[in-house]
Amino acid sequence: MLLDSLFNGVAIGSVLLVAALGLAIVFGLMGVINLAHGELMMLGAYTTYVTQLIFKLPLLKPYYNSYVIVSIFFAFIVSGVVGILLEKTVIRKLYGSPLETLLATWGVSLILQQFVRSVPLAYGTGLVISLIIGLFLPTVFSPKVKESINFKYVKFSSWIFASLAGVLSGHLIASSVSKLSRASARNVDVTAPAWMRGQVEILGTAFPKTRLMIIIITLISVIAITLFLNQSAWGMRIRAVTQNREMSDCLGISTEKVDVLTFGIGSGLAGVAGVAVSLLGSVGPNVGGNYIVGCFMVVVLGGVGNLLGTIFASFGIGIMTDLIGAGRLLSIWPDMPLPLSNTINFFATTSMARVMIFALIVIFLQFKPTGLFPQKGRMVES
Amino acid sequence: MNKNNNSLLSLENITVSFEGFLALNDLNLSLKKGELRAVIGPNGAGKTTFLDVITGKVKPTRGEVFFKGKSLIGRKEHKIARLGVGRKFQSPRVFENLTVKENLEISVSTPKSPLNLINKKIKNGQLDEIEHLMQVINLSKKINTKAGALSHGQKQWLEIAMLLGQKPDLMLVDEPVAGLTDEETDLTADLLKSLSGENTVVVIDHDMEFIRRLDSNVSVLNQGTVLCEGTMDTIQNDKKVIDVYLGRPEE
Amino acid sequence: MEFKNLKLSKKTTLIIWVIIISFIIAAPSILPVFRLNLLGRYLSLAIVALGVDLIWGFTGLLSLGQGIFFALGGYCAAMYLQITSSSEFPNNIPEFFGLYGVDNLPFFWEPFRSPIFSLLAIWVIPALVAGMLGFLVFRNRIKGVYFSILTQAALLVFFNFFNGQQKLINGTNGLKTDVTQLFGQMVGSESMQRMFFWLTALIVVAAWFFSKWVVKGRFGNILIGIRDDEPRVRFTGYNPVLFKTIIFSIAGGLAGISGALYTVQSGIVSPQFMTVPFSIEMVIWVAVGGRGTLLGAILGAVFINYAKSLVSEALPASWMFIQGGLFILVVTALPEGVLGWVQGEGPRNLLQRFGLKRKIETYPSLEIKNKTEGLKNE
Amino acid sequence: MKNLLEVKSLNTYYGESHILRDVDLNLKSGEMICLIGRNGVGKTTLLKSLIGLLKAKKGEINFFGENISRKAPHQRARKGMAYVPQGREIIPYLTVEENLMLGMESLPGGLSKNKNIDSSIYDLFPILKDFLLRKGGDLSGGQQQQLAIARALLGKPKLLLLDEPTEGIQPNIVLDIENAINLIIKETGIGVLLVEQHLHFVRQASRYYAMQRGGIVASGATSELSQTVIDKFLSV
Repeated sequence: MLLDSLFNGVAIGSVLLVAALGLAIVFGLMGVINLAHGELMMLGAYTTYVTQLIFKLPLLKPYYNSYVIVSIFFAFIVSGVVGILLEKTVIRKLYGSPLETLLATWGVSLILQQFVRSVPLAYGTGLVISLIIGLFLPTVFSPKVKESINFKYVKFSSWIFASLAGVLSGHLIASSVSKLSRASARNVDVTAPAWMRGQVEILGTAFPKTRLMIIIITLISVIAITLFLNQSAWGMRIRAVTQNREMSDCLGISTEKVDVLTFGIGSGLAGVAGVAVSLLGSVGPNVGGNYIVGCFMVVVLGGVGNLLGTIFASFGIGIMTDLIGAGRLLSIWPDMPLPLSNTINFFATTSMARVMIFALIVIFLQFKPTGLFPQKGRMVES
Repeated sequence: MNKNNNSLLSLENITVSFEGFLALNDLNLSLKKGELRAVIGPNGAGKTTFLDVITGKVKPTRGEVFFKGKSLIGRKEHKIARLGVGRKFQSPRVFENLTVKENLEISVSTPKSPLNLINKKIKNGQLDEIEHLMQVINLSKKINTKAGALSHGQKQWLEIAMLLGQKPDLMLVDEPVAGLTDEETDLTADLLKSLSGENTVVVIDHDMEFIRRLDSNVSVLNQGTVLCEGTMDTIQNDKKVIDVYLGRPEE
Repeated sequence: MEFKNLKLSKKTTLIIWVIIISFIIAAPSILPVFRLNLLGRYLSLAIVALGVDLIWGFTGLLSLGQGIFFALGGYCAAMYLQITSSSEFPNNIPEFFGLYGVDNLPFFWEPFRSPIFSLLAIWVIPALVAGMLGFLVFRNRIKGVYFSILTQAALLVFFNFFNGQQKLINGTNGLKTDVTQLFGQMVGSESMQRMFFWLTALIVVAAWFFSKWVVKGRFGNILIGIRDDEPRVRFTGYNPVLFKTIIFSIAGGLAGISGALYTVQSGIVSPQFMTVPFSIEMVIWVAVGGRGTLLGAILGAVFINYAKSLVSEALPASWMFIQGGLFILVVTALPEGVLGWVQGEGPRNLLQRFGLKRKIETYPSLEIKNKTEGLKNE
Repeated sequence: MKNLLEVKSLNTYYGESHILRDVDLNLKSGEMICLIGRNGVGKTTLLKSLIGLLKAKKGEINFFGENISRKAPHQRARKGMAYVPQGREIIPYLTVEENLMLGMESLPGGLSKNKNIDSSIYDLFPILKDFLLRKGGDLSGGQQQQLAIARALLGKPKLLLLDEPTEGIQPNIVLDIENAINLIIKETGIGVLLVEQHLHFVRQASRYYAMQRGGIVASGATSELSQTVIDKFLSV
């Protein structure tokens, strides 16, 4: 019983965590709230769908079972690249004005939503492919080439190549997978491969495998991001820039590159969250919107700039949602006084649980306005 | 309690620690009514933190601040301001989107409740006060100019006028001559000097020429504590001060 | 936040008003009923936009939750209409209660039998809710994006709450008003709608005068002071929490009135009024019109909504693209909105503006201090 | 011998305040020069303009004969400028080791290709070796100063900008730092631009520039630094 509740809470919490992780990293490290985060998740979810269909092609059919794993990588790259584009075109101009960033990213989220409605997924995929090539091709050249005056021609021609590749691949996908060749505003469904369906029994309780899979995805994401930030050279650069932007610049770190990378990783994590979300229900243009406010609550409750805060807040909210929303308190304590049990019954739906949790968060903020784990010392200076 | 009764302001054993770093370390300082006091010290000596503690922006880890016999610890910034502590910031902080007159209106208006401000016209006496202040700072012609369009020196003076308009018993002035020309610096020194006597003024600055011109008692802060106090001449010959500013005497 | 505060010159204001008023007077005779009704709705949205301008344009508080107060006003109006028109239904209570087996009017709806109470409730209740929410948030010096996302979370919470409560407020279905009666006439009737159009136009003008009065004198200057340099206001002896709470409450009240007028003209109030996109749109009306100008809020609300309905009819799919693009364009290229642009040196600097030049921060260290202060206080 | 650094009529504003007024200055490799002047005359602003944290409004900064006044700080760092700011600016939540590694970011290939800290740095500052795994922010002021200098040196700079390296530091560490810097100049022949108040240290520079109100008002060999000059520009 208790285990059941705990599992459910952890399952809800891990969806929240994987969804909020990217948002919290970008907010914590760069001070930017990205309202298009939900739509980056949506892109991740659609990537899963597209990957699934492509793996149904005869050539890839034998590997169909592994498509979920592959789509995690794809989703990370797709959302990450769109995020990088977003940083380079919009966000960069608005550092230091967080409210303006909020509004601009909302505009981006509208465009992305309408994009998946009006553009056939095959050509959308093609566009993303050309973005990936266009952004990354120029970076493979040696520094010598980069510094030469003619580099802009190199850039230009790689974009031409990228667009060609995009159009071709879009056309290829459209002609081989008919479901992707037409635009549609309708929701689509991702079906889990056979090995992920059904339940596992642990300690006498049955747990759905998809939920377990999501917990694993979350766990891997958290571990990967922690390792990246703490062990890699770029992780060190990111941490340095966050803690002392000016000095990092003076030490030779290109803060511009760090910003792009940080935003790209945060966005990529949104894509991974999208894979998780696609396993839970149908995928539509609005799928991200359903999760984004939950993410905000996590960020507000967890405090800025601390992964631990995000983790605690996610699981805290997850467990609370389950306790309140499923009316579990009543089954744990059956003989509680009537007025109390009436109140609990009143809040015993998922949406009413949100109401209750919001009230609790507002009360909590009266005592700790900076969240569970406030960042100590120097704030993010961007 | 070791409270000096004829002092307007006294700081007793103030310690401020930011995550283990001691910004102020057992600082003691007291001011008589009507006194002009200059505070100097090397960078990082804790001068601005010292003002932050008095105005309620920073809560000290230890120690007491008494102003007119009342403790200031734990009071909100606006309450301390209403008690009669006015502050001028390091770089001039005037409301750039408001005109000179509107800036001054904000400072002279009392009572400072929303209801009073939205309901009532400004009192005639307060208008006269504004008129007077604009003459003092020589901005009568710019009455309807946005403060953002003033020159740096004019902004510094507008902020000093705003400070005066609050009619504080204690004026805390942080680097009033930063970025001013020599001439403006001298005028500012004279202005501040003329204010003391009636007002109690604390001036923080780096510019020694300026401090000398103030011709007042000087407190030297170093590493969060008062190193020495006295007239400019005493200070200049104090061995500890020379050490701080010049390093150890040459072997 | 850095932006210039513009005061529209008397002449510009007058010209714009003459255009607006002559258009309003002419509208009933030139527009077909359907369009007139739309125009009436958009005019009512101008009132909530005025509130957004007060809190965002003047005070720097970006609320993404004005839909809460808008909907509350709408619910108050709709419930009054339903109760007064419920004589033919069982138990003399609105019809929908019967569907969920509710026999008695829930106690909190009881006062809505009184027209005077209802008329007051339309703006007092949203104002109170806004005031309470605002006070709890401002008291802890929560501001900037934190404030914005908290208001957005609050919006979603209210949405969930209203969506889930069938027995009390008819949940997802909302409350209809077009089949109710007022003064013996159907609210949805043409003559009644014409009347509401005039009423809305009148209230828009009144709300503008009221907002103008609020921001005109010293009170308004303090709001601008809070927006530009809140600590400085505090050190001058003012308590920003009070000012912010009051202005947020005023904006809530305006939103309530706006919601009520919108409801009677659209014929229904439902939790849809509390969706996230709608509340953010309110902000963009103001941004496009020109924040801190009041008139810009009115123009922005009316024109964008009109454009929206025209574009949506012609090319249904493209409105989202246009709107999204508008958000990005206004924020990056026209931070002072259309009115600000016209009033300022916009037309001359057209090209330069599209070069997206960044303003130089005047006192970087000071601005960073301000920005971080909200998060760092203890 | 050609100048390593050549500054021509540099003007810098901070907001609207005109801080640096027509500053001219030059420095050769293997030379240590010292900027003197009271607090607030613009010495730190000058160093910040040289490394690029503040953009100069007018004037030229020539480094190896190339005008770098439009380059970003990280580009200047990669060209061989290292900056030890006032207040040290250690990255507080990074370990001492990580802080040191960041110093190598300005080498060709950056952090990714340079992972091993040159152990000769511990000969200069032995104390660092004991604290490698501590957080930079937990060190004392003097230790942080040594860390900041060590970090700057690991990038093998051609020019070292030092802003008040002895400020607020106990005397024995001041001596260590002085010795270390003298040794570096002798061994590697780099140029050092020093901002300093402590006379003892000032005297070890070959030349001085005195600043007042944002401009250079006097310069010459430190051996000729007379008591009148000191009184005029330095003492209380």
